[in-house]
Amino acid sequence: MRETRYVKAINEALLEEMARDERVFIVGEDVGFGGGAFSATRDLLQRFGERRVRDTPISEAAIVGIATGAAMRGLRPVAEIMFADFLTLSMDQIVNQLAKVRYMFGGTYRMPVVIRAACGGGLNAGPQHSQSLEAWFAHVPGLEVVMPATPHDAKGLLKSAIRDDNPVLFLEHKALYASKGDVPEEEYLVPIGEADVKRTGKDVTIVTASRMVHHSLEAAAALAAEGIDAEVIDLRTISPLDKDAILRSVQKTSRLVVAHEAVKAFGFGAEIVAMICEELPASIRPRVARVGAPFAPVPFAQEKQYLPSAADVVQAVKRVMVS
Amino acid sequence: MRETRYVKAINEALLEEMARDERVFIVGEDVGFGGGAFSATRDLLQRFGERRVRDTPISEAAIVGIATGAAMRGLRPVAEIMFADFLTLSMDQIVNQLAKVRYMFGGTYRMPVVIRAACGGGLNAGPQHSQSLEAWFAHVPGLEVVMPATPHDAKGLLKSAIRDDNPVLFLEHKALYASKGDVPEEEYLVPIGEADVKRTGKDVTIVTASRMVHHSLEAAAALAAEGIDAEVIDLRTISPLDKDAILRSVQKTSRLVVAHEAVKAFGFGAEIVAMICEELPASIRPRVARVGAPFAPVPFAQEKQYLPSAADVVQAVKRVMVS
Amino acid sequence: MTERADELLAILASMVRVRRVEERLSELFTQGKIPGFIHVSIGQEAVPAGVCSCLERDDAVLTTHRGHGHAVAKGIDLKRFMAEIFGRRTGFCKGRSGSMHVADPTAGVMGANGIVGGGLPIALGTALASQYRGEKTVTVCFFGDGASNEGTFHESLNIAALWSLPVLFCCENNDWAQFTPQSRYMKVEGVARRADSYGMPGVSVDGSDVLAVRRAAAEAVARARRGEGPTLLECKVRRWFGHYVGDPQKYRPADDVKAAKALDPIERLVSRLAGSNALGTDGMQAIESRIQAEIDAAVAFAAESPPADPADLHRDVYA
Amino acid sequence: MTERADELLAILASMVRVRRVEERLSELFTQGKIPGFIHVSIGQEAVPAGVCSCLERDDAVLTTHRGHGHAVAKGIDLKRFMAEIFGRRTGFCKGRSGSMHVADPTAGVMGANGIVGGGLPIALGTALASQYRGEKTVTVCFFGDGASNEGTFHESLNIAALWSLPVLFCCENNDWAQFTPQSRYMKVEGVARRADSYGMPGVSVDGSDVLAVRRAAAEAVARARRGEGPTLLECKVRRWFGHYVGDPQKYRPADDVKAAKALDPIERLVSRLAGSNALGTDGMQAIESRIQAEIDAAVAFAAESPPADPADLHRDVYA
Ligand SMILES: Cc1ncc(C[n+]2csc(CCOP(=O)(O)OP(=O)(O)O)c2C)c(N)n1
Ligand SMILES: Cc1ncc(C[n+]2csc(CCOP(=O)(O)OP(=O)(O)O)c2C)c(N)n1
Ligand SMILES: [Mg+2]
Ligand SMILES: [Mg+2]
Repeated sequence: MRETRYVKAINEALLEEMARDERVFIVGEDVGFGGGAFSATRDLLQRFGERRVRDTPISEAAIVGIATGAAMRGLRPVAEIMFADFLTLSMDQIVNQLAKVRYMFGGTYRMPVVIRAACGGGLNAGPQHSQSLEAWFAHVPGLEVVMPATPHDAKGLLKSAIRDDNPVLFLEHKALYASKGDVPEEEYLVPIGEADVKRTGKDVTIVTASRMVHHSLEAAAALAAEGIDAEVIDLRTISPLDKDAILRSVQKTSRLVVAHEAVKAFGFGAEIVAMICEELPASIRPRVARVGAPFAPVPFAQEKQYLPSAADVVQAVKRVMVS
Repeated sequence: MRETRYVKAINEALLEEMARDERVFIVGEDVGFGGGAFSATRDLLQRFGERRVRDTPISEAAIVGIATGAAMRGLRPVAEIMFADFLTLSMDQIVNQLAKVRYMFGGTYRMPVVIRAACGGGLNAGPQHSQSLEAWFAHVPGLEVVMPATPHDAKGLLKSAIRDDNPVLFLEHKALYASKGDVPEEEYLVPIGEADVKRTGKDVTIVTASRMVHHSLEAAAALAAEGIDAEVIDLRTISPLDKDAILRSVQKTSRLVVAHEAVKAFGFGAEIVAMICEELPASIRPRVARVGAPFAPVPFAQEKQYLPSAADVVQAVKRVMVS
Repeated sequence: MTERADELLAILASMVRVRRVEERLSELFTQGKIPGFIHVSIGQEAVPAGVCSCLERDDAVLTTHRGHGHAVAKGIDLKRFMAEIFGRRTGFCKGRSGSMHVADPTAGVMGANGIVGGGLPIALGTALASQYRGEKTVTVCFFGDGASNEGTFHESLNIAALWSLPVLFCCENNDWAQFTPQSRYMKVEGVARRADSYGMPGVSVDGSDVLAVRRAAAEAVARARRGEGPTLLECKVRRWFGHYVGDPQKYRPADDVKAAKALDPIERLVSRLAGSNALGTDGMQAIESRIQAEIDAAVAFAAESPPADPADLHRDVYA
Repeated sequence: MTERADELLAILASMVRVRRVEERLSELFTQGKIPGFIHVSIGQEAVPAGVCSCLERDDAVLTTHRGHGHAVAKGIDLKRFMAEIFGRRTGFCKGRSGSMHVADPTAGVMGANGIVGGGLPIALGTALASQYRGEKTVTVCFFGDGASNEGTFHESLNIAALWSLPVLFCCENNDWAQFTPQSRYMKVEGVARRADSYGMPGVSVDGSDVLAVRRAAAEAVARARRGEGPTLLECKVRRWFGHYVGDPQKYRPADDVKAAKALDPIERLVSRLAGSNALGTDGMQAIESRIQAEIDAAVAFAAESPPADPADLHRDVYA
């Protein structure tokens, strides 16, 4: 184990998978010569050359199209869309093309495409550079959606995503790039679709992902001081959802808080609440609460007050603890 | 009252509002010379001329940009994106620009923009011409999302949308264009944000919208024969949600089924279930079920089996009736 | 470049095959045997026939909503092609997709597209794969004049030129986009001149002269195989019928239709061959009856195939 | 077109104002007084100053992430401009948006944009509004060379030409897009030649010669006001500093920076004026001190303004 930054863990995953499989290549804006806007692709051009690390013009639709076509012909592209907000410029290529190719064309194609993008707030980047849009993509059959919270998970999940034969939207939280955590020296994978219990507890289940995992753990620590024992489940993958992990925990605690950074309304928290309502036996009727951003764009200077915090999680837990 | 087709009701709303307000104009593909892909804009070019009915090249991003900029300078554009599936090509302009202009630029602008698009399946149009994507847009602060089910509501809501000072995504169901219903001779408006109880009942609440309203009413009729008295709430507007109407009904019936044509996972049904779980008093723990499409693209030949039906609604109601 | 007699006959047969397939599809659609909607390219056959006559089986073709001709000329199996359009489980897409999404990767028919301009960025990827592996295969991306106004056209041609990708961008300029005449969506005459924005050669040919199409395509394909990069080839064609089968074309002046039908690429090649004895005495007869039989067999296969399997609607969402 | 002395001084002052504002912003950012990140256009001042010298207050300007200069040259109120960048409630956007989204519609500064190419389609709409109402106002849309590779560039110029919209598309070609040199994202030399794809005049000028910019812009604006349609004006400029303030530019050769700084639009105009006595004896001094005072006042206003109001984060989502 060594302390490694989240962005470095991503860089290692890319480097290892490119070294391992000649079909893997990188395509995006500023990924080569510039080493990546957040330097996630640093030194890869020097290591693997122009053929496998490809700078593009500012053309987000084309970047995804390149990945889609290359996968249809047997390559394993890793595309970078610099900010998740810019995925809006690739939506047709992602949703109508990439996600549907296998289904639409009779199941003959395998589509091992990874699209990496930096999501979330925390850097005062303003309304067009701070969004969390994962719920959109989880609503699209054919896509997998991954949101790692730690360097360990970022590396292990990205390696799995690159080896996966389906399109994976890999959302990296820009406020976590500089965060540090233990990463094994030896090679490892983290499976897509498996949630991780980041803290075990018996009183309440907090289901979360990405940066909110850290706020949730902070909240759990504060709650422990008050004698409330919270379990924190890091989904890691938003689609496919690890329903069993959620159901198991909620059956134990019969209290659920879902916390995400995205706007609360129509966010992934809604799906999790609805899912447990449908799938739990009638006998269990858990108290539930959601934590998410207010119904407004991400503001520049008021970002701190806007973004969901540990305090918001604590409050939500207290709401579900009463009675 | 007279029997009028859904598409004709839309055409009348456009004609009346253009006659009423000189700032209203239409922009989109095939809207003028061709009279509209679904003939919703028929004869408007002849009536109002090239200045106010503007055919564009096939450029969906530009169509929305035109509407946005024109609204920033005081006009009231009605843009048409032929199929809702093609909104994917306008996502940046809708989500990062149009929806955020007022907020981002200090609240000085009013943005009276309507974007009309044909959504849904039923015409065997295949995976790229049949999607229901309303949940995406309901997750975007700054947008209103409207989905009329009847000619009456289509006309009244479209007129309200054109007079509204906010961006409205107006989703017309393509399988309803030919449907008929009563439309008053005299002018009327249907307010945005108000659900409509299309059938009153005491045993179970069915919350739905667009084409599923008709399937739900059919289901309610079948259930009545079995002595189950279902209330059918037509949301009409997905964002902002008419929470009171939903809560009022569920408090009465304590059973909820949400039915939509979109893929069930991460659809608007999830938000409604989560909302009532959070907002109902702890004493009321309704049984809930969702009806939505399976987690797959909309298939061509298997469309009938894919699309949620009255039978699916009946089954869901029976699930929540037990115990 | 001069074609041998057998080549000329193959090209003629290819055009006739496309024509008869789409005539039959129109008939079947009108009879209600085909669900959804279909778009035919009757009158534009010289483009698929001419271009595909320069391609190998493992070259890639991306096509559009008006893509039957490209698939057929590229050599797709007519039976499973027809079955897909009928929505049968024996179709290439298991009946899940229909006319706008026919694909057979084994024949290099990568996939038709219902999104105008949607195939252009994907063509960059299939072409990049050839370059990446040092293969000589090329990609042909067919699209319409209307599609040349989508943002994807610009992004794709720019990158193809920048990376010298082995792509032929083949624009079928038929003067119409759905119900709208070209003068209402483009100020410039033609699409070929747009190539200059990217430092790419742009060529415009008479798209109802199949040999002109073939020669221009052959040169572009050769350039691409030599690693010298993409070409934008504009073929000026005319749409004989409506946007979709059943389109009453109220918006279209009758003489525009008349002018379109005056240009018949098949007749043009036939009269050209008349001089030589390439066609022989009953050459055309032979071609027609052979193709008639192929199509009859394909329609019979489709009609007798079981309907799409409901279970298939849940399959292949993920690998 | 020859400028009167007062016009020349105004243009010089405009460039100096842009320069000093951005120097101060860089300083303040480095001191940690400004949240988020900012992009400065130092070295490119001739473009905002030259172009905006041809505009009236009610003309519309759409700008970019590198947009301070355009806003300042168009006549935005410096105090509320500075307050927005500081994230104060007195800012034009109530502190909700920051450097990349400054807007003051009353000064015709319609809004800066954080999406590369995002302003181009919007410019069609503001220009259409002028045409629709028969007003003589024009729209100027500023964007970079990198943005000219986005699909929106293509869709927007095509429609502007087709509809003869009163727009000036002003491309600041500074040879870089973020960390990447132009040779890696465009095969063609320059952006102006792309105008031909749309049947639009394309003009390229030395963007560090403010009078050359002004004259080209004046002509384009006059055309637009006469209803003769849009122009693509490319201004070749150089980026003196990094992509954002604090960018170490490891990727950039030192001599490229040196070459950039050798071209100083302000010095060029000053030496040009030296001959005439337009500047008078202490003319430059006077300009500098007046601007110094304006900026000091703006910074003081911003610094003394209360922080953004948390309640404002919930306001103005809807009208
Ligand atoms: C992105 C998108 N916009 C609009 C449509 C609707 N549509 C289908 S075909 C068509 C016209 C296409 O014109 P062109 O590219 O010239 O091809 P043609 O039909 O003439 O062969 C339109 C507007 C679509 N399918 N996709
Ligand atoms: C759609 C989009 N893609 C990428 C970015 C990230 N980005 C910000 S500025 C920039 C470079 C823009 O280059 P250019 O248009 O030449 O403007 P310049 O910065 O040189 O003034 C990039 C890639 C963005 N903001 N928006
Ligand atoms: Mg056409
Ligand atoms: Mg630049």
